[in-house]
Amino acid sequence: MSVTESPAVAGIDKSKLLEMYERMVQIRTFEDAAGKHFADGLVPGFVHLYAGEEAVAVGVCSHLTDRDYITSTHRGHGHCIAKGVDIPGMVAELMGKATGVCKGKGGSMHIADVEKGMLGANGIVGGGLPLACGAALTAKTLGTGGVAVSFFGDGASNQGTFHEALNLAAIWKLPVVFVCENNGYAESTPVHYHCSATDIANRAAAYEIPGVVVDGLDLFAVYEAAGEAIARARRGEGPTLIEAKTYRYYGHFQGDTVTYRTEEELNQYRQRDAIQRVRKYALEHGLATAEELDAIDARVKEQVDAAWEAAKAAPWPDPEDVLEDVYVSY
Amino acid sequence: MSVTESPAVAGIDKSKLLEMYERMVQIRTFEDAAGKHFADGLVPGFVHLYAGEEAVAVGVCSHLTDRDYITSTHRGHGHCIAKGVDIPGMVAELMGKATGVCKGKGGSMHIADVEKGMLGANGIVGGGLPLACGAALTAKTLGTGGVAVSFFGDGASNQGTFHEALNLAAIWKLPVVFVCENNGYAESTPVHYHCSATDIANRAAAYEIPGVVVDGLDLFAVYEAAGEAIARARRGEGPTLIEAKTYRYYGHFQGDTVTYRTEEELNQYRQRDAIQRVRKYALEHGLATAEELDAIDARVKEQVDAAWEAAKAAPWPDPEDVLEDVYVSY
Amino acid sequence: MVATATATRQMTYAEAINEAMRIAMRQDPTVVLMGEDVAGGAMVDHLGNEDAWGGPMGVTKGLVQEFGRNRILDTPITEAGFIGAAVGAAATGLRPIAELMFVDFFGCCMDQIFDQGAKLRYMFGGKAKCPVVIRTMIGAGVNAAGQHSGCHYSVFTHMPGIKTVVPSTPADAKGLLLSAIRDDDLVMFFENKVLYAMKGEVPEGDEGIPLGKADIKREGSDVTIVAISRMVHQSLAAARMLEADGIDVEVIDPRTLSPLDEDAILSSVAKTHHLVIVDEDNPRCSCATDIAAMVADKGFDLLDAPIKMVTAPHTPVPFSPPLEQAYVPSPERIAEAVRSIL
Amino acid sequence: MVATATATRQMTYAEAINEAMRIAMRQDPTVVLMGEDVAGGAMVDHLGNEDAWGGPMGVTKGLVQEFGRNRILDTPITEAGFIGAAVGAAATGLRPIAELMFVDFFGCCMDQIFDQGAKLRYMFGGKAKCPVVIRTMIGAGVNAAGQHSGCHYSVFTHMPGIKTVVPSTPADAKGLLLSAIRDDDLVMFFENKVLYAMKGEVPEGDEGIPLGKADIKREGSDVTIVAISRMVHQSLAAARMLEADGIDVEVIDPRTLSPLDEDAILSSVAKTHHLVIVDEDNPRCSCATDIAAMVADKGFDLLDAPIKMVTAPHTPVPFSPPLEQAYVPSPERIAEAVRSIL
Ligand SMILES: Cc1ncc(C[n+]2csc(CCOP(=O)(O)OP(=O)(O)O)c2C)c(N)n1
Ligand SMILES: Cc1ncc(C[n+]2csc(CCOP(=O)(O)OP(=O)(O)O)c2C)c(N)n1
Ligand SMILES: [Mg+2]
Ligand SMILES: [Mg+2]
Repeated sequence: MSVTESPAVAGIDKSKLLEMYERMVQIRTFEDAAGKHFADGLVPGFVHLYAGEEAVAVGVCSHLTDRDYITSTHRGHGHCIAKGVDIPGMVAELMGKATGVCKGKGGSMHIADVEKGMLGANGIVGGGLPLACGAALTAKTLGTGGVAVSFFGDGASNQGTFHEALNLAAIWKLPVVFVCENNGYAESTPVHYHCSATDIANRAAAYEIPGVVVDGLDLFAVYEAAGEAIARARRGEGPTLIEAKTYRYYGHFQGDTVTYRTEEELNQYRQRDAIQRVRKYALEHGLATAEELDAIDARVKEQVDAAWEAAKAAPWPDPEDVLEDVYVSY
Repeated sequence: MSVTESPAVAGIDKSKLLEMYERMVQIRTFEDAAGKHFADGLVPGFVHLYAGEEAVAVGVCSHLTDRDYITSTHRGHGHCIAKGVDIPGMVAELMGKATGVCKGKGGSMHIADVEKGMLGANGIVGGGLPLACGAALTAKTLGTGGVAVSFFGDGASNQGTFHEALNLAAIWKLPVVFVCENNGYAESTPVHYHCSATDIANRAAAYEIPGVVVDGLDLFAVYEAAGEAIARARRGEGPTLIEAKTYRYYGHFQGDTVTYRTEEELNQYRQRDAIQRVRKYALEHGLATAEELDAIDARVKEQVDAAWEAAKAAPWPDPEDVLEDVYVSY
Repeated sequence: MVATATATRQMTYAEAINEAMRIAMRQDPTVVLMGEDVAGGAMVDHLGNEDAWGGPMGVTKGLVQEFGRNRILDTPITEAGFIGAAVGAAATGLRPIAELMFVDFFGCCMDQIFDQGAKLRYMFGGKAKCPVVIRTMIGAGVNAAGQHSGCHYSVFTHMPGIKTVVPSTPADAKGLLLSAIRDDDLVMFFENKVLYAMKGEVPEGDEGIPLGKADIKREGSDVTIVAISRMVHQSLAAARMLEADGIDVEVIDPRTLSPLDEDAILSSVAKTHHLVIVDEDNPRCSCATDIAAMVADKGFDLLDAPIKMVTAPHTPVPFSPPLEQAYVPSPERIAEAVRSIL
Repeated sequence: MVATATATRQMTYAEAINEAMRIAMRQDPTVVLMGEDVAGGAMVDHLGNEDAWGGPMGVTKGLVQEFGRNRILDTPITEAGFIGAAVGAAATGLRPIAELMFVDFFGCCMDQIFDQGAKLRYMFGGKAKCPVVIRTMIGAGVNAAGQHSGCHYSVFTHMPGIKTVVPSTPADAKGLLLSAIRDDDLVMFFENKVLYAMKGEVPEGDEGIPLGKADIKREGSDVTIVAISRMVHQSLAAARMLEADGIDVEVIDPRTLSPLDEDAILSSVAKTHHLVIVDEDNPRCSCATDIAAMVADKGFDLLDAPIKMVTAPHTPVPFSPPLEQAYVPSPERIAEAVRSIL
């Protein structure tokens, strides 16, 4: 579904649209700031930025509430924001401050907030898919009505856990949705080399579950496909595999020289920028004025800047805290 | 392809047919004897019998020579015999004698003979598939012209290694053939419960490689499908997934009470016994007389009985041998 | 440990484990059991829920009849998948018991155990928990050969975030499993397959045995033997042999390896001044070396002699009966080690 | 170890590793390298073979240009798949080097390492071999957090059939890797990511350093420190601090943990009568406890004081800089441990 053709999208009214727009802008702004502050030396460790892929996290998570769970990846900031994790707490976590959502113990690759249904970014490629089956099993067993969504990359689709989780979810009819974010690369390795499936969504057939390819740069397309899959899961009809074709603007991690792809390729994707498309759609359909949208951009910018200032001023964890939080009791 | 309709099968002349028949009878006779001697207490440990599935191992391995490799499973005796592993050495191995092919160190679940291209029965379900990719990589890298075949069960088709091996073989176009022996059960769990794919062969599509279902009780059907897949692999066109629908006559392991399936089901399969079908075919097509076939049966019986007698008389390993063979040097 | 006022009955180690699960599942509806064939055949039409396998060793037999298919979950052969699912379920409100059929299969699912389940609480800054029990079979002795006979609790004891439990008697199996299921952390529960048929007095009721408390299986004054799992029985046999020589052996069963009851071990060594550790696991970086090193640090001045370790050799487990017998520490080898330091 | 008559040049630890692979691959056409991004972008059209990544840390950079895509094999993210393939290839005639990017990922492929590769020779009665090298990154120090900072060589040292190598200098890295590649057994080669940029004199030529031979990194008479990988440098720093107090420290680098050069350690303790072990791995069932236990058994009479172990705590690796600093053994903590037993 391309933006200009797309008719009013079912279930998205003005306030929903602006809310989703704001989430996308939050992610972009958060990631641009993280990239900048990484370069400044404020963010230690490995950082993988999600800029460019915002439509996927937001299109999916806009269907979820706190009783629903997600699992995420090393490239997890976008999922966190889309699932409602506190932005100042995330920034502090990136810096390793005591005020971080994980008290500085996790960092970029392990941001989590179980209360919000966010089961963690994950440093293990493919690590999250079985966990999502478990969260879905809880929902099913306790009858909470919740669902679980597992985000993972094209690279992760070759891990054994992909296969095991999809089969398990299929035979147990678990309320889970698997969302493959195919951004064309696993580190420096292109998907056409590492993956034997032209469309990863086709792998759904191996489990006799629905598989759907969507344009991951089109918020509405993602929103619709995810809506259907999540509704199906809530109805007890089992899992769906969604492949969202998307792109990352930054390198694999901060510090990557990105020699493996061309500027032209990047620019082609920037032309189709997901946020700009939502903006254009909102304007064209009279759902918002440029002023309204600019005000959101400005508010988000302020929010993110303030989060950085607060995090800079926040205390470091006490070195002795290294020994805490391993066990509930020991 | 059903036996009575089947025309003369390409490439199978009388001597080939009798050779294959003999192999199948060897496997059946070996397994019946192993079951009996397990009950007698001569065989310690876990024993999983292959009786009923003979057409698969023989139909596939009849295309292979010593430069070709196979990987096998916990239910490995049939694969060993089909690949030419020494029967007296196998019997001695089952008993744990020093004269066993693995000097008594491996037992039923680890019979191997790398010289014969037999890379081992395997106690880990799904453990063999990556190994077969490696053997195929050797063949490809060194240009030996060899292929690798990996046998595994319906239960194994849900392991992550299945997925990883098939993807890897597909993208590297490895000369490997994956043969799924779908005997309807993984231990006590039926395939329709544990596996989300109605036909496991359909999973080939996820890797964009050919997937073929064959009647695993029909030697000629297996022989033909395997021949094509192996030829394709030798031509450098990459892997194939074959699913052979078959059945095991004994329980999962010796000692299994087999409550999870009915006598009727077993009897239905016995009606379609693979060896009897070959026998019938040979007689109907005038490729052998009953006397010739009976002579083979008798010769094999003698061979297996002699192997047991020899193994009973053979020495135990020296207890100090426990420390040997861990490393080449240490 | 002798149960105080509680009534007891004879039952096997396997039955005691079954009973502990039954009690825990009756008391807490969030406890579920999953694993390969844990019901077993329960999904076969002609059986319905009746007469299911209950696992290849029958340890979970009967549970599906009582608790139904929604709580006794047969899984495909997909260790990373279902152990990971158990971890994810534990983080979101269930208390799963997951059965890893043989510990030797840990290589198929270790990431979900040590990298996901065990680290989740720490990486999330203490704001999550993972109350999952992974039951698994260990031990040589039934000629199950190289991939079905290992111990390897050392690998899990090494890993932060995991608790490791190694019951040696039916009563310990029941009490420790009850505590493990009620515990809020990830617990690996190691069942020795050779002990399944062993009978012993098991208390009625639902009392747990606390994790982290060793048990003196035999009191003695000349030498301390710390023995793990089945090695408790090999050591008691050695103690009986040594009694004839006038050597009075104390046998300590740590019962849990992480946490380890260091005080119980050090107190015993303070009395006997001699230490032998008996461990069926491979010798390098093992629980034997762990306990030896702990005493060589914290109890050095208590020792009158070198610390001896009696373990399996640095080899995989061989199949053949005479080889496997040579592999497992025997009462004779244990007695010899004791004599060598007295 | 100082190379004797051989010419040397300054190069980094990463360059030394790269050079060892280059030499081995030139000499032996059966040596291949596989792993995620080991070429890296080499299959991208616009690059051809040029300017490929050579892994996220650039350690394998340039190899694809020299050896081509058939010997430098990028893999999908499929650790069980490609490590298993390396094992299968090793059993059938190649000498693969497989790169497991971070050791923390071992949980994704451990079955293929310990249950297939490491046991194959034994289970097959000595009639097979598995000459594979698995190179992997270890170590905290770059805030890579809980799933990218572990050491865990203890887990592999525990396992029969595996050799474990832990070079601490560029020269050792080169010499030990050459020997590892030529070795007929399964070798795990642990590269400390903090050391990649470290420079040192590295001999020209293709001479290997034998596996199983420790190196005395500093001679001394008062106390023996056995230190592993990066901890050699922390210990040398501690030794310099202690020198000011008149304490003369000997630093032994075992260089390989399996096999372990027990004689070198015992000889040193025979001289100093005091032992401290420094290990960045988690403390339980670790190489630290392994070495301590070995000495508490075989060298008990040589000791004048308790054996001290300075290790990481029993926790996952924390992300935040002050926490990670508290996690890794520091020269101060090492010096304190030495003082505590003198
Ligand atoms: C099990 C495992 N293997 C390898 C890595 C190293 N690694 C981190 S991200 C990455 C690429 C992931 O690619 P993809 O799944 O497509 O996600 P993307 O980075 O494109 O979002 C790799 C190889 C890892 N973290 N975990
Ligand atoms: C990794 C692993 N998980 C579980 C087992 C226990 N086990 C042995 S055989 C078996 C069933 C295998 O079923 P299938 O693959 O269909 O082979 P079949 O026995 O039917 O030939 C199981 C669960 C094992 N050996 N390895
Ligand atoms: Mg990607
Ligand atoms: Mg089967």
